[in-house]
Amino acid sequence: MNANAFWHFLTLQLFKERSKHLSVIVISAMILFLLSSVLFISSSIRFSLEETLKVQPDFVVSRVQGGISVPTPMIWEDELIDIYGVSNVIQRVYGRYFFKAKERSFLIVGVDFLEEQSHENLQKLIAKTDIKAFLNGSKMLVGEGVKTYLDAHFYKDDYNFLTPEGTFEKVNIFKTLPFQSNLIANDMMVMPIDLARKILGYSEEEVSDITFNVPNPDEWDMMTDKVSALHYDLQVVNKKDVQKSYENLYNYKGGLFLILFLVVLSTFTLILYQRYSMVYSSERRNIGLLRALGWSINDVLKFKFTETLVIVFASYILGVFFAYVYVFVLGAPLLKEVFLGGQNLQNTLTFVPVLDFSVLTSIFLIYALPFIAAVLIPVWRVSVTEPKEAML
Amino acid sequence: MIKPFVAFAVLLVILLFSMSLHYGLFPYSKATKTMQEMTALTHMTHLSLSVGYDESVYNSTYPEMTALGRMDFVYER
Amino acid sequence: MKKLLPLLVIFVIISIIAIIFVSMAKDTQPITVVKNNIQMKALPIKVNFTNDSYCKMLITTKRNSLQVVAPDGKTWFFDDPGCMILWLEDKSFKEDAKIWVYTIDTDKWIDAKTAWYGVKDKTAMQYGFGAREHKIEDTIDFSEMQLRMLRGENLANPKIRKKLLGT
Amino acid sequence: MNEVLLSNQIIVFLLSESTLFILLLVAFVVSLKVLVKWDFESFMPFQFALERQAYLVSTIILFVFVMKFILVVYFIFSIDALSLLLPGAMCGAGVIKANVYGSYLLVLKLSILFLLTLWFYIHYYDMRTKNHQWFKHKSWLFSLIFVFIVLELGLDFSYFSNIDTHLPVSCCSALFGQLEGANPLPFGLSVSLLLVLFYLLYILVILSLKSGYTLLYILTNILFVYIAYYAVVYFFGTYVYQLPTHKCPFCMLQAEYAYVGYLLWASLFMGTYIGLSDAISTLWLGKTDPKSKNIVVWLLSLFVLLCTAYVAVYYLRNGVLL
Repeated sequence: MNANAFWHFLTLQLFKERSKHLSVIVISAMILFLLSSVLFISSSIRFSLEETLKVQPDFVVSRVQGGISVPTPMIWEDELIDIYGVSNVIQRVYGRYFFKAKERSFLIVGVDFLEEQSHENLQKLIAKTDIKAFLNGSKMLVGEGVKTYLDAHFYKDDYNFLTPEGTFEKVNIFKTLPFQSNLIANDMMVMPIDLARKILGYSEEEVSDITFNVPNPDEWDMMTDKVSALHYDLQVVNKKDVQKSYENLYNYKGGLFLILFLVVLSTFTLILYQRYSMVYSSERRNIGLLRALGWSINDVLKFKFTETLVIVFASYILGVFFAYVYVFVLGAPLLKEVFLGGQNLQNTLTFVPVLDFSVLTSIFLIYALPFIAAVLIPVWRVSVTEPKEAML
Repeated sequence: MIKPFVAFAVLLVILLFSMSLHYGLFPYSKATKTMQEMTALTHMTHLSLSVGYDESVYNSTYPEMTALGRMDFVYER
Repeated sequence: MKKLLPLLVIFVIISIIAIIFVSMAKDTQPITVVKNNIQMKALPIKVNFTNDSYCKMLITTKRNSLQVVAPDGKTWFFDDPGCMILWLEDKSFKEDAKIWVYTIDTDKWIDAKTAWYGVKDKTAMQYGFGAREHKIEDTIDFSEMQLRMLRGENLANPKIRKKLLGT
Repeated sequence: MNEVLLSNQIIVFLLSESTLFILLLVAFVVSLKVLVKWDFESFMPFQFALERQAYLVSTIILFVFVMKFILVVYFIFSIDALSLLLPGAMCGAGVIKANVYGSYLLVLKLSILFLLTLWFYIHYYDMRTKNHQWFKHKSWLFSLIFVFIVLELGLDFSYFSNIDTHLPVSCCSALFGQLEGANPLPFGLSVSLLLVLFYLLYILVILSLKSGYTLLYILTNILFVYIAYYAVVYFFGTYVYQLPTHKCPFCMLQAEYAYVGYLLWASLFMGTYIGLSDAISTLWLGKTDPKSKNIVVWLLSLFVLLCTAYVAVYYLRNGVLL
């Protein structure tokens, strides 16, 4: 048969019967929208984290007692520096500070601004910062979420921290961190390391943990072994473990969703099967006519199959498009809380768009395959209609 | 192909095109660089989960029970 | 061209067969397992030409190497008592196997189950169990060594290493 | 619950495999019935009903045929993504070897693809005869495929549910450098002889294809795939990675190497599938398709050229070989 005539007839038929197909397309697009949104969010967060992990220190060393991290003595830093192959040994001081009255919390991160490297990093992060002004007096940088929250609670320019000793520490808000970093810095307060120690109640000789780099990845296993032999209560974690736990976290979220989604999907498949059986049985007469006109069974099969494919692709594009707009343009209101939580500070972030082979194929497979599988048997049943049906 | 279908197909192509346009024009380097600089400054990749931290690690009512809203089985806690 | 084609095909086939046969003739693979050792004796070991069956490494020294002989005469070789224990754990002939170990104090093959093992020796895979014929201070017997190996209480665990060696 | 089973790709993959299986089960039951009662000479209404049902079987298999190809690529992609979760794994190689089922599963998948291609060929010829001359052939072949697919589904589930994410697996360098001091190549070949054999076999494949020695061609092509696998892993791969010690058939599937592995392996396997299917249908049905032969020559030449190009480009750029 002429390809042009075939398509002409196919599309004519599609539009003539559009009311039959429209509901299927709408429902499919809705299901696809939900599915794609979830997968888009999780792959976007995963992508962003992988990018930032690239610059994260390779190893973190901390003292662990009873499974809980406790303040790590600073002397360990010197022991680490002495190990051959270790570079960039850096102490970290951080912890959560609770805004008790309203049950919200912030993450306080201390940075050693006396270091040359920190200056450069800060300069890069916030252009046109006067570092001298920042270091002069107690000042901090806050994430967007923190800023919004403090503004709403009458702390426009500064915040009074209550230290564990019972003294008040007034810290000025210097600047807000750029919004692109909201995924990781929304609830952060960045301040000089000594100030952070005071507020979090660390003594001069204590840090939260110590990080270091090992430039040669082949030495990582050996280094883990060597460092963990330094002290009995020392725990060493490397970047791969972190990467793995992030991967697990998002697999867990996405996986649970998908498993629940299977219920929806199987219902959808059953409905499709029923619906198409019904729709096609009303079409028997038409098909019988076509057969009487000389169409072979193969022609009819091809015709019906192409019709299904058009519907599958149309709803696929529609569903994915709306999900894309919802997640990457609108920032996935409501749904993002499944992934990021919504009990603490409001996070208004833009997701970095990620459309890779894996996500798009996953969406296609989980939707199109059951769809076509459900429609196959009804399609066949109507295609083998005898020409004599046309006479009935 | 009949005209309404062509129109529909063109619409779909436009949707795809606008999607890829947004995808292509998104300032990736700006977004990732900011996050990388943030990490370089604080030496940590900390996902800003908005969880009630009081209950995230320990269930405050029954300490033996793990919390329901536990999201941070990440190493930092 | 038409006439040349069959000749060409035959020529190529012959060269392929020749290459395969020449290579097969001089095939020299290291020993991994020896069969038909029915008497369950300790076999002479070819150093640098025998692979450990667990860690797949070449056995570079006779000292502290082992042989496991199954009742059907199959013999496997190991470079460290630790490797042997880990390998043997899921085998069906675990109880009936005859195990030979080359001692580091008397330099001969003895039954591994009667040997005494040091806990902080230098061994091929750094598990630290060196086999001795005579009992000296701080040595443990076979079953204790087996237990410690399976529990992971050996020098490969950094915390245990710190406890025993101080580093 | 096993972390692997929560991975999105694995869920999607297992779901797709199961859906296809249900379809195939329907097809298999129908096909058995048709096969037993089939009598083309009969003019009973029952025979016409059977002929109609045969359409269902072939439609389902054609659908499965297309999907299986997509799924194998997806499978390999997911395996690669899993390497993040397993300690020690750098690429798919470690994940495949994470338990005993992995390698069998991969080989089984590749064989199923071959059988499906063969089925497609027979179906193609069968549809062009008036009396469905080869209907029984293709039905028996389908029964065989179905047995394989049952096995595959079982292996799919046992493979993914038995991956222990806490047990360290070997990374590819340990797997393919295996056995210190031992020669990993078949027949005790050295790398230079392996290469000579590789190119000779390629020439023989082309010659036997052109001159129509079908049986010789089948044997040569099977041997060629076998040798080509080793040649890529132990020689050409090192040029893809530009590192003499990196020997792995899986790492080249990753983004760092521009996914060249997919092109490389696809051209080799597709070429072989098409070639062998055509050759077998020549021997079995006496039907041959001259177009397929050209496609085979193109695909295999693409494979050999691509391999050679990596070495050549490296040599031109650096002036030395690895």
